[in-house]
Amino acid sequence: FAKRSMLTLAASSLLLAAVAPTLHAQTIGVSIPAATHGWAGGLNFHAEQTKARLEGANPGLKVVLVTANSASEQANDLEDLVAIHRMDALVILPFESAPLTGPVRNAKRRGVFVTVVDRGLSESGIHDVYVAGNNAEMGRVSGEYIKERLDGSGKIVVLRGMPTVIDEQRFDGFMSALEGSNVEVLDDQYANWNRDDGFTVMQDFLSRFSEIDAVWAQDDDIAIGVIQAVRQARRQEELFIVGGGGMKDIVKRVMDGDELTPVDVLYPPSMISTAMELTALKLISDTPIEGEYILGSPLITRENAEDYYFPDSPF
Amino acid sequence: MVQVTIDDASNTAIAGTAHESHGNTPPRDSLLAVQKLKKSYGDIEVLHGIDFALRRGEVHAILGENGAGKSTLVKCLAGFEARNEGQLYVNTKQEFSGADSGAGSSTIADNAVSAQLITAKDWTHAAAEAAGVVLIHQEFNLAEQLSVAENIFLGSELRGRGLASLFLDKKQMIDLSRDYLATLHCTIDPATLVSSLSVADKQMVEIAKTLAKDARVLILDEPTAVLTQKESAALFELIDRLRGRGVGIIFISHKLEEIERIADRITVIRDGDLVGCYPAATLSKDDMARLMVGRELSSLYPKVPAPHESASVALSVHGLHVAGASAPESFELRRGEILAFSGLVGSGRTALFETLVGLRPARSGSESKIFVQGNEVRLTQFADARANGIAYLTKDRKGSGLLLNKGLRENFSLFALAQFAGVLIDTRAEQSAFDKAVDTFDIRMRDTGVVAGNLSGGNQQKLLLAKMLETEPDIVIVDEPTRGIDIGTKSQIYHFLAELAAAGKALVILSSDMSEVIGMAHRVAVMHQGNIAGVLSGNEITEHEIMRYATGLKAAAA
Amino acid sequence: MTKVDFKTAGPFIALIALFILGIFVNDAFLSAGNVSNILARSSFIGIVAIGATFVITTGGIDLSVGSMAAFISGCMILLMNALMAKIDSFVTIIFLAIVASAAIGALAGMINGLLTTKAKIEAFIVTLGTMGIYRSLVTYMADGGTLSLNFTLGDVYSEVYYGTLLGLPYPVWVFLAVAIIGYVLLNMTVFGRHCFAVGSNESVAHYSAINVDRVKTATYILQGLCVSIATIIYVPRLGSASGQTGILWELEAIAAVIIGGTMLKGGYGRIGGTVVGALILTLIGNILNLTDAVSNYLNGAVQGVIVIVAVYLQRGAWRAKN
Amino acid sequence: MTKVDFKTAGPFIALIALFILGIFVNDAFLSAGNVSNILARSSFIGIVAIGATFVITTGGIDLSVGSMAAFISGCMILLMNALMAKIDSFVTIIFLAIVASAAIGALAGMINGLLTTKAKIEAFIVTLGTMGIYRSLVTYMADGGTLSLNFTLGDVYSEVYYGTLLGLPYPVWVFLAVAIIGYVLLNMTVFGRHCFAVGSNESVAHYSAINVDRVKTATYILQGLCVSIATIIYVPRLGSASGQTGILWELEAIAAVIIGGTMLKGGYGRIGGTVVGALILTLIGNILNLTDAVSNYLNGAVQGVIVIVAVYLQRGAWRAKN
Ligand SMILES: Nc1ncnc2c1ncn2[C@@H]1O[C@H](COP(=O)(O)OP(=O)(O)OP(=O)(O)O)[C@@H](O)[C@H]1O
Ligand SMILES: Nc1ncnc2c1ncn2[C@@H]1O[C@H](COP(=O)(O)OP(=O)(O)OP(=O)(O)O)[C@@H](O)[C@H]1O
Ligand SMILES: [Mg+2]
Ligand SMILES: [Mg+2]
Repeated sequence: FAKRSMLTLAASSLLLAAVAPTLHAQTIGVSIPAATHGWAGGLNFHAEQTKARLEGANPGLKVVLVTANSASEQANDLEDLVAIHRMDALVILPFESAPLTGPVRNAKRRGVFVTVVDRGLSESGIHDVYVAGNNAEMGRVSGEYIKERLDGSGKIVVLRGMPTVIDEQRFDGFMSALEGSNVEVLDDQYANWNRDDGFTVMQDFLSRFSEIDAVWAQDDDIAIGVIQAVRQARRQEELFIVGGGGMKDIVKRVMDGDELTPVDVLYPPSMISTAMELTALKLISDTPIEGEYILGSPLITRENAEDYYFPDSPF
Repeated sequence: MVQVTIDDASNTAIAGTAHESHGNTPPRDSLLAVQKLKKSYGDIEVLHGIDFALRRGEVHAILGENGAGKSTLVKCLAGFEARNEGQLYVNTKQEFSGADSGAGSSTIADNAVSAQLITAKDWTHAAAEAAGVVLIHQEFNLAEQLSVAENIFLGSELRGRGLASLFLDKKQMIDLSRDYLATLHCTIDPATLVSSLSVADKQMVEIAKTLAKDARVLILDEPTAVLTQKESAALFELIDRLRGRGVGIIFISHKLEEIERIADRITVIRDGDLVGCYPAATLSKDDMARLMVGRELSSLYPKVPAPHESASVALSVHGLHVAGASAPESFELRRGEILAFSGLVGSGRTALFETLVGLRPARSGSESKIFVQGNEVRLTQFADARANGIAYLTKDRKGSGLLLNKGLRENFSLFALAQFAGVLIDTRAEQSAFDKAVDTFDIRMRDTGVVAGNLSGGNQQKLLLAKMLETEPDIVIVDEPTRGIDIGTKSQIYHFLAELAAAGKALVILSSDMSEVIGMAHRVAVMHQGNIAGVLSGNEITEHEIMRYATGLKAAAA
Repeated sequence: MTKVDFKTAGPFIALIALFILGIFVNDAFLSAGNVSNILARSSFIGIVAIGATFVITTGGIDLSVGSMAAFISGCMILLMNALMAKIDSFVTIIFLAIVASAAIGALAGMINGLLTTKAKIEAFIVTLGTMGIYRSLVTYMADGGTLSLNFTLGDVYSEVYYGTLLGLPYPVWVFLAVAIIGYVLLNMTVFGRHCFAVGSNESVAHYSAINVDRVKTATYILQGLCVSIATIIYVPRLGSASGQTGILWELEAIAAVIIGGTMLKGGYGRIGGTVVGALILTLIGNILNLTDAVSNYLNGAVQGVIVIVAVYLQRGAWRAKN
Repeated sequence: MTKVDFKTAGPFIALIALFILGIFVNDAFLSAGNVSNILARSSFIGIVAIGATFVITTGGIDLSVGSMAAFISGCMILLMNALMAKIDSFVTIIFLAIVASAAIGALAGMINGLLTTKAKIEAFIVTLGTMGIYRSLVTYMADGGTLSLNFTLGDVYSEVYYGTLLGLPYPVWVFLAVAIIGYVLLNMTVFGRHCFAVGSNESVAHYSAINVDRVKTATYILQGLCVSIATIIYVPRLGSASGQTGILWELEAIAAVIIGGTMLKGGYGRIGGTVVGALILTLIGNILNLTDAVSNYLNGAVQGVIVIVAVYLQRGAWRAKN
């Protein structure tokens, strides 16, 4: 984690100090999923902020931000970034890995510098920079916390996202952490990274299981719904909830020492800023920054919560 | 050879079924015949055992009151409805191939029925059509969004030859359609969409459709109800020609003079029972009416005394400019007066009054003054007309008059609904008003639970009348009010309208039925090409005078 | 007589079959908590679907209800948060928000209605368009994130969702009230008759002195009001709104209406059936959550099959009548 | 004469207006690359929408096309990956996959058709159900993740999307071919005529000895085939399938059809219009990418407004005719 923060710092300071006039305008295309749920909303927010900051500091730099509602729409966006905006570099957080591998490769073949964020492409060697969130790690950290907190035995329920690779990776990571313990997963259901579905699914879990020791909600939006359902059933005393992402509302609860949500697991949407800054750095200063930057998923506890609390962010 | 198919129950029934009365046994030259035909809808039996036979080359009229079961009978004959009981024989193929078969091995052959007996299940409309039996429905059976030519060939489209057989031969279909229409002296363009045709033209398309089918048996269910005399004449010309070629024609009409003119034999049914089958020559119009109604009729047109000179003006129209008409129109109507509007089809009667009552926008920019009972009113919506005591009865009962898939009571009260409603609809008041109207207008149905579309055509018309008159309007405008209504009921309706006039209401009758116009009206306005060509009154009201104005031979003295 | 009963009973039979399935699948199904959850949950879709019954009966369609709900939620939350600074009484604030919600709902419905009737654009396109518009607006209002209701206010308001009367949650009572009003309006008033007439044949309606455009517009306004009512009980549940709020409600609402026996082509509508339809849809989801007999991946498939079978059973019964 | 032109020209006018807007917004809009991108992209929705034109003309609706596309993609990928072990020739493998795709598409369409016509369940419910079913199945097949086409094979197959003929990408040619065949079928054959008749008035069609059920089922099969064709050119583009593939295609396809002038209530269908409708929808997305004048959050709103305005212009022109 140290490597990551330092790099961000270095990048930012460099850019803010960038005075060297660029000879020709450079364009960075940023392609991300549309703000269709909390985390993606945070992603969009950080992307917008970083775009403003980068463009403000570097008059020769143009950042084109496009958002997509599906993989094929994102493939369209890539085509447009190449054909219309003639981008020099691409920062992409793929909607899904596999379907965007081909389209990103096509962009790459046209000489575009490629930074991939969060979801790695299914083919190696395409990206120049990979700023990786680590979904498996996120699941593992969550699982380990629950296992420890329950002293290795107990009954839990799991609320998952949508049936996608990200969800699979998180879930597998989580389950591997529980392996060998006596923690029993009573059932898992999809809650579509959505508050309402989190609420509904949790209501049904609560009707169905008279004994639940912990809930893994995987995502803070889902966690919000779960909290309400648990409160409604007045079963706050018997269980705790682990969400994921680092939504400000949840981090605040952790900070305030809420027993229901003792911790959160970070999966920062601000990773897009890191990626954009690295890419800008590459374009402007030609610093050699190829490689992979793996972000960790630290546990947010009451002690360190303040470091992760950003009240102005929409997420 | 004779092919015999016998349905379950019929074996014994057939032996010795020779129905001697009125010579109705299926004889050797029968194209199509039924014996003891029964038909029920749900639990309600509508036909109680009808015998009927159609000979080759005859025009066989079916006569009966509204709801007697005429349409039901012909639908069974043409395979559109499956009969519940009875035998049906067809013989079209042999007839036309000229082969008159002799004895077969079955008892049926011994009965000298050289026809094929077909089970109810097998007699689908497709089978019937394949056997050359073609029915023109009383209600239109056209796809509105398709063109005339497309409708004429619907289901039997022509295709090209060779490779082109994959594709429609549109040109030929259009050409042939034009020919068929020409046979009927009808000049509509085959490429027109049916939805934009007048009802009369739609009927002509229906008739043209049969020409494309090369019918051996042609069944016409009230084809002339929506036609003018001229168009009817063209139809009769066609019928004569087909009869000459050996085609058997079943003809249903409530216009007795037409039956007198065209029929060879007449079968009369009353309430689903056979009254008898008679050679047309032996019956006068009065006989016909008596046979179908079952009693003596009073005079058809009641005498309505003309309103007194001093009767106040109920409706006064100044400068009403109909969209599409060349000049604005003005006229007056007094209380107690019956004013008829006559003219050829498309002469603009409907357009004039629909514009007046707010159903259609007037020509943009035109200003009109309308006075109802002396007060100036603005009728921008039909609801304004209703509020001012005006009712208008549409001539298109199926398209604009009734909700065919809704119940009778709901249909009846739709126009006058506010009368039955405070906050909520008082269904009891609604029901009793409906019961009363059923009585007044003699609406006949076997089952009050049916939807309006299942009423017989004439009874639909009566229901529509009841619906529009429920508001007790002071000014009643009726467009083709007796279309498809039997002679007995017609007389009832005329008496009813006469009573309204006698009670001081003002009446406008838009009608293509000349005798109705002459019989009922105090004054007749004749329209020609969108405007009133002349107004006749008293002794001037003759068919000759009306036609001279209608055809433009005579114009209003300017 | 029995035949008529069959027709009306169609959706009920499907509902009862599902109910039995639920009992069979898990004992907890019949627990008071679960039953009350199901009822409270179905109230959102149910209330929206009652509005949709009017629109569909009149021959229209409204695809914008889900995003309209999101938009109204967003507006309510922004308004309430803003009023917190100015007004002390929470009840007053909530009351004002409810009034605003109804006004926005009616207005949004009116826009749909006028675009359909006056601009003569097909309802499908109009409401597909406004669906995108409202969803975008709420995303914009929330800066891509989530709008959250002020915490203290939320605690007070949450009573509207979580409170109970005679053992039943308030949303259920609201649902019941809307259903009864909807039933009366559709079946016992002049307006309801006019809806049937317009949906059945516009030209006949026109020739019966019915103002067709006005009736149609009114159904969209009603739909907007229903969405607003649903929103008023939705907001206190989680106290937040985002671009995700109310997603796919339009399909669920239309499905509830059709499952209930209303015809998509218009002219035939049944409020009672719609209520049952909404319950059926909620039940399916609930039952799937109560069992792990079905792979999670196949939830959607099971849902699809049940909906088709439920409607088949019902229409089958219905056909037996004719 | 001019009036008739107006009617037909409606969608074209909207298209041209958008085109001019595009040029105005960004010079690069007219570049060969961009134009060919737009054409290739619109081919998916366009091909699906041509099938939908038949279904809608006949008075039906198919909501399952998007998830059917996902399902067919999934099947194709699984099949091709499996065949890799057995067959050497890539071309043979691809050919077999295409045949399988067409078969599955036709079968899926037939199921929709038979459930609609034989089981007499409303098309909206049937296809809402199968929509859930196919989407679930593909999720299940992918174990919740993504099915990816074998890499080497994908490279060969990708030629089908990225290759060009006479400067135009193959998908454009396929689109053109499907459009022409669709046009001929709908306007010049007995089958097309019967589609119009059934959509216009089922009972009239029935009494004209048209087998209504067969015509309807055939349109769903055609729709299935169109989805299959779209899939055949979609798979090489993205080389994968998941539960998210083809999401919302149904709405886009129906929107393209209606924008093109076909009536949702049936009886009136126009293939040419549908093609233009698909182009309009793609253009809107493209133009939004040309500029950052509009906040990304508001993309949906702009899309909604443009669709409504486009149809208004078109229907307005159409109304001027009467
Ligand atoms: N589909 C149906 N369901 C129930 N009853 C029906 C149906 N069709 C017709 N009827 C009833 O059958 C009876 C006979 O109707 P039919 O249409 O044969 O009369 P009609 O002699 O043709 O009368 P009109 O002269 O008025 O056309 C009527 O009472 C009618 O209400
Ligand atoms: N919807 C329409 N669009 C264009 N022209 C119309 C329309 N309806 C009627 N017309 C024209 O207006 C004129 C008057 O038609 P209208 O139906 O009023 O005639 P009519 O005398 O009432 O005919 P009928 O004898 O059939 O009742 C006709 O020339 C007709 O072609
Ligand atoms: Mg009749
Ligand atoms: Mg007239």
